[in-house]
Amino acid sequence: MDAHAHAHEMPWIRRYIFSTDHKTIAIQFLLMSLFFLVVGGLLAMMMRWQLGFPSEPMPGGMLLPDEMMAPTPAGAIMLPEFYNSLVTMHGTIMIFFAIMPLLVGVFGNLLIPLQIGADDMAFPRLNMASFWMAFPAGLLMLASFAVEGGAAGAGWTSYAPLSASGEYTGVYLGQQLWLISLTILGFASLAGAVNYITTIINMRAPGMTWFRMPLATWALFITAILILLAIPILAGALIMLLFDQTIGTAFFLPASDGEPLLWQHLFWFFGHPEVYILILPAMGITSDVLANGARKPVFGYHAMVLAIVAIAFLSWIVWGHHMFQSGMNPMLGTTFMITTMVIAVPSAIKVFNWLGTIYKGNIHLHTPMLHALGFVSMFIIGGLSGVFMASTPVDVYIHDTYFIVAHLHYVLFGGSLFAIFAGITFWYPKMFGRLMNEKWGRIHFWLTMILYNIVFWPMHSIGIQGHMRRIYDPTQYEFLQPLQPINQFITMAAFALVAVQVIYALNFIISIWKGKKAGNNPWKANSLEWTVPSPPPHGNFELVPIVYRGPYEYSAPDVEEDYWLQDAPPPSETAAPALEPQPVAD
Amino acid sequence: MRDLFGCGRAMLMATAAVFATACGGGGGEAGGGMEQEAAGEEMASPVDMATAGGIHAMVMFEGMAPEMDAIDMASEPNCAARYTDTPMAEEVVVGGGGGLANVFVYVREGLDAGMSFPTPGGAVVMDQVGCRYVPRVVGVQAGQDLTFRNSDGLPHNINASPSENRGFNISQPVNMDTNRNFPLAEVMVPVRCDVHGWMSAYVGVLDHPFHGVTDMEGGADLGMLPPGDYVVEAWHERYGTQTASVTVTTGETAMVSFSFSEAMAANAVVPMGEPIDPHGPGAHTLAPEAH
Amino acid sequence: MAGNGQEPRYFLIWFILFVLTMAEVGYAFLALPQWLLATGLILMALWKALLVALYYMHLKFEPKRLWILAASPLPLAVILVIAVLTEF
Amino acid sequence: MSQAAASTADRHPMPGMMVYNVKLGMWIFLLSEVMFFTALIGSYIILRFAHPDHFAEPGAVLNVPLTAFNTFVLICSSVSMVKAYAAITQGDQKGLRFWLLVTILLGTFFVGVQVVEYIILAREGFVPMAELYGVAHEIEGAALYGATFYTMTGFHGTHVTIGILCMWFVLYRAWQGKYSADNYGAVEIMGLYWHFVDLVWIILFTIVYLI
Amino acid sequence: MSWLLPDSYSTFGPDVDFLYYAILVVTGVVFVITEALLVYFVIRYRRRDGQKATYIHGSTKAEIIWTAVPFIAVLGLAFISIPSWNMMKNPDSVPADALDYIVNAKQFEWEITYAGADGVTGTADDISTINIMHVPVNQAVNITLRSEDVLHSFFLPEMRVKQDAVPGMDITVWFEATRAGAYPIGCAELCGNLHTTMGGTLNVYEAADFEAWVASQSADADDADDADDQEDQ
Repeated sequence: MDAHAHAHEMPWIRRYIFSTDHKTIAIQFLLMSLFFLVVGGLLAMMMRWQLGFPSEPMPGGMLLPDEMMAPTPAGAIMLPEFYNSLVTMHGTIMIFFAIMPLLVGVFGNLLIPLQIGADDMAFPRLNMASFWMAFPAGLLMLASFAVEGGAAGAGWTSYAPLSASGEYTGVYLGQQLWLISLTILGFASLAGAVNYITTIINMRAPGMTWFRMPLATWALFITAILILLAIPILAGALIMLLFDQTIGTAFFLPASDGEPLLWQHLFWFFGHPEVYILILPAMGITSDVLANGARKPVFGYHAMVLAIVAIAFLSWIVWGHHMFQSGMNPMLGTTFMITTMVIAVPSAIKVFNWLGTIYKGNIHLHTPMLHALGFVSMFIIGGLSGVFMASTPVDVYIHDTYFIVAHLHYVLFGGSLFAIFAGITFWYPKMFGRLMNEKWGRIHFWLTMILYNIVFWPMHSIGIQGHMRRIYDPTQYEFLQPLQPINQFITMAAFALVAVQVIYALNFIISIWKGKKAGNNPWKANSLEWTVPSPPPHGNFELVPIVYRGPYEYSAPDVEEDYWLQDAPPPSETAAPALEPQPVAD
Repeated sequence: MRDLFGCGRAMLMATAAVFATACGGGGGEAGGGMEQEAAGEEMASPVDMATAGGIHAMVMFEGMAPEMDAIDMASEPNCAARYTDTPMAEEVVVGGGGGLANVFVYVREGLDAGMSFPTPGGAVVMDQVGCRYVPRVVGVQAGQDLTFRNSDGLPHNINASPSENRGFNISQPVNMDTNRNFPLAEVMVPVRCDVHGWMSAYVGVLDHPFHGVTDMEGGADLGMLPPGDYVVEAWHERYGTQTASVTVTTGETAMVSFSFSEAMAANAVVPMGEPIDPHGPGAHTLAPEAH
Repeated sequence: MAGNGQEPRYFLIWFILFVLTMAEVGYAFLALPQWLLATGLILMALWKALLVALYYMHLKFEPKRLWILAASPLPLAVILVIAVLTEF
Repeated sequence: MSQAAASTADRHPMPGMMVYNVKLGMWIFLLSEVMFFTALIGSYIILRFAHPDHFAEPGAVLNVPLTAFNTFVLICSSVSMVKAYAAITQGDQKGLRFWLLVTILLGTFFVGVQVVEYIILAREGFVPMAELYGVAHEIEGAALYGATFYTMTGFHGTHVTIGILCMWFVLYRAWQGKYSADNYGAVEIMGLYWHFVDLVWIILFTIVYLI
Repeated sequence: MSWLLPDSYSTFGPDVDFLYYAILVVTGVVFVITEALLVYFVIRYRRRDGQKATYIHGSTKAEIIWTAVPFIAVLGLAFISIPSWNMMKNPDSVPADALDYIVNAKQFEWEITYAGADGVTGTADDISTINIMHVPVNQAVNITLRSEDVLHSFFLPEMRVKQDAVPGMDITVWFEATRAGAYPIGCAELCGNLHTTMGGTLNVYEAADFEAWVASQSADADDADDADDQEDQ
């Protein structure tokens, strides 16, 4: 344990900037992704302004250069090129630089070693390299706003040939920077995935069998496998598109017999595992927090694990449902419809098991529990609205309309982001040693919950009435003009929603110094991270813990408190002998 | 000043330090334009007015002017509303006296290689009125500002596809001006609007100011040149190009005339985007008469 | 793991690989229908790949679990290629 | 194992994959490499099915005898790599250094032949955008055939080059005597990477050159 | 904030709307039950000090039920969708008597060519218009959808038709309008800066009006030189 001994003499720069401690790297990922969450949110606000008040001067518009805002006497009006860049960059930054690092980067790094009883990741230096590749990728993505021609403007899916040749959008360098930035982020994610999988397989504490791992770690393990196998496909496709852009190859350029559909197949073959990468860790975090809040074991632990594994397997054979109307072979459409309908089943199982968890519980409505319940209720809506798209004839009508935008925001904002709020608030003491303020946490939750629904629920309605996606100025279409009041209503609600997030930001920042001091186990939870001081020292565990039971032994009859730490030895010899850590794990 | 301020405003964007280098590249175009203007003020035109002579071109059209199709503006109602009678295509415009309009006439060879001409400060305006480019053909000097003005208030996009210069594909959703300039000489950069297929215009970019576009009577003035032999070329979007040689003597306006006819349309070679270098080899030897 | 039986096996495998490569090159230029050529060549290639994986990468002497892990991306590759091939 | 006496010494982590971390990490990394080459080779197969006429008969454009010999060289380098591994498992430092050097030389030779082949092909005009590189004529359809060929074999060549650089590093550590009969992890994962790159080439050689 | 579909005026309409409402009912019921249970459980089992939650690990019977029921429900929805998908998208389900059109999408406009009475494109009687499509009512229309540059998506909301136009591919789209009137055409796939201006109008005429339109078009076509029309497609 030499790493543990000499941690204190390490120079400041090695301890905080180029640290190889998984907890410090988690905090680095947290700060980076929260910054990008704010940037993504601001981009969304500019989009909402343009959709709510098309071709009217945007307040603060003159701050932006002329390539983005047309200087007219009345004020600065947004140009369509800039709107397309906003659409693309809002999607890309939120998915790749906010939600993914928050779920996989932060909770992966923070929870995996602590929850399986390891002193650190299997390859600490590789873990540090993972952050120090992701951060420059983010800077590169932001810098693409400032290059000539503006940022990439072909959607976060960057369909060819619009993205394959600059003549169609006037964006040359911006698109190439987008491609290079995502490729570098791909290397960062791969480095992380290799680390997570090796750590979970090989470094579990004695007694921590596969079915005694918390569901958060299970979800992160399966997510790491999805990342490991999906991201290289994206890297390959991005590199081919970059070659089309620069050295004149014709993978996706129909002019010289390339195949635009090949890009869509490659992108979505990565794309669908990607959207499950964005939701599985959120499901894992929610299971942990719900069990803790309800003081009751997770209902059907084995079923939950099997559901996560089923989602992982099925996520590889459903990608066609993004391409029903793309000119793909209709016979394939039928196959993908059936597989897509089947993949709805594991999600349903998880929802029912969450309900089972809080059934007959002793529900403590602390802030993480509120956010977790928010996740479950919003994920129900998001999951159910997905069934509409699975049925191909209905998808003919609602594909590429705001119904799809509503669905994806219900699962990403209502789903992942609520779980991220729950996760940050729940493990905040473990990261910073202090608790976030409960009162302000609740105020923020209820305001966000209400405003969030006011913003995204009407999107189902304008989507059903035919409002297409990524439209710069809906009033150009006569049949969309009656929907303009709803667009304005959504814009104003969206501004309020973002304003409310300031409460969480302040609560987050102030609590670092002013928050109530947290002991080892403020939430009275069972998993191993709550058996070490907050924040845990370098090397986490003084003594390698021995695990005797599962993570969800809440309200167990043989112990009087309503929680039972995983490494607490059984009450007496006479009790059932502790599970010997069998040499061959089952 | 505005471009510098524009670049400063961009600094306020929430991008990181990398932005500074990228901004250098981004502002290049604006920065480039600025230096040239500064240079322009000091250097007066190198042509010695005392000994200069003018060139006036006359372009006539023989035979019946071809019948132009009507433009179907049904898909853009608020443009169609501006016309009382149905708008006609403007590919071939023949004046009352048989003069051919919209012909771009310029000095192709014969200028002294050493002379370099300052970029005029003023901007040439190409307006979009009633879903049409006014003027349809225009000449600018390399580096000179070309202002695209959207006076229709409805979305137009300007898709310039030169081969020598870098093309651009900008849109103008509302009444606004956008400035662009072409750093390299190129005769006839085609410009079109993708939203309205019938809109097209041509921009001639030269290193010198001796160019003009014929009016309804077919006349165009090429400005004052030092005396000497020159080759003048006339370019029309449907009938291709013709060259003629002319001698400029001090104090007089030399006349040069061209004539186009419908027969030429069949095998006309219309250079669009080909590079033309007025300081061609053997500046003072006359190029063979090419009709 | 490093039993003394290793020595001859490496050179034996090397020889088989050499023979297979020569066979492949020869087979490729026979006048057979395209699909027969392709399947034959792919089978030989997979055989060589298996040999390298089992003996040189010592997969043969690793726990069976590593076999499953090593083979896990192959079905995904097959699914992607076959699904997209039905387009043409 | 009574609970009380369980001191740190005998608290071993769960058996897991029963393969030490570095090797498991390398195997997992190789899985992602398999998926990367799936994307490239998959696109090649799909594009070839979509436009068979763009792709030439075996041997028509690409030089098969040269690359067959090249394949043989890479297989030899695989053998020398595994000999190096066998040597160090018996603690034979000299044998390790010798076979590592042989592998490096064979690998460099392979990349050299590959580069020479590229130069010949480029000069023949088999380049995606001939006018970009000022080459006289372009073999019809090189935008597609050339694109897939250069992307796949180019990335394979890059992987071989990275492998050679890492092997120099491993050789340097071997000179310092870092490795022994019970500490040869680095050599083993170097071997795994090298055999994987050889395995990819075996498939590439068949699919690109012989079909 | 209504969830009701706008009216549909094509033969696809009833099938798509029926499926939509079927799924709306199924998901609506599941939505109401699950959210109600969630709220009820949170209130009913709220925190009571000194009392522990019931210690249940799960019940396989419940798991089997809520695996089988959703599985059957979603598979049912899948199988009732197959026939109409086949009718809409399968090229050989296009009726034989359909009129032939070519819709050529390009950046920021639709060039629509009606193949004329002889049903063969490229002949003298073709009529091509920009952004406006003229179609007879109660008559199947067989569109060959093309694109010149990037992906576009031919979207007729009232006809329940949406199909991406892929450059390099000719995709068959067909529909049969059941009510005369003017309906919007939209572009549903991001196709560049002015994707927002790619709207158009679909005019569905009664049979007589359609003949009158064709006649009027061929009258204009005579004086303008036909060469233009040919070279337009």
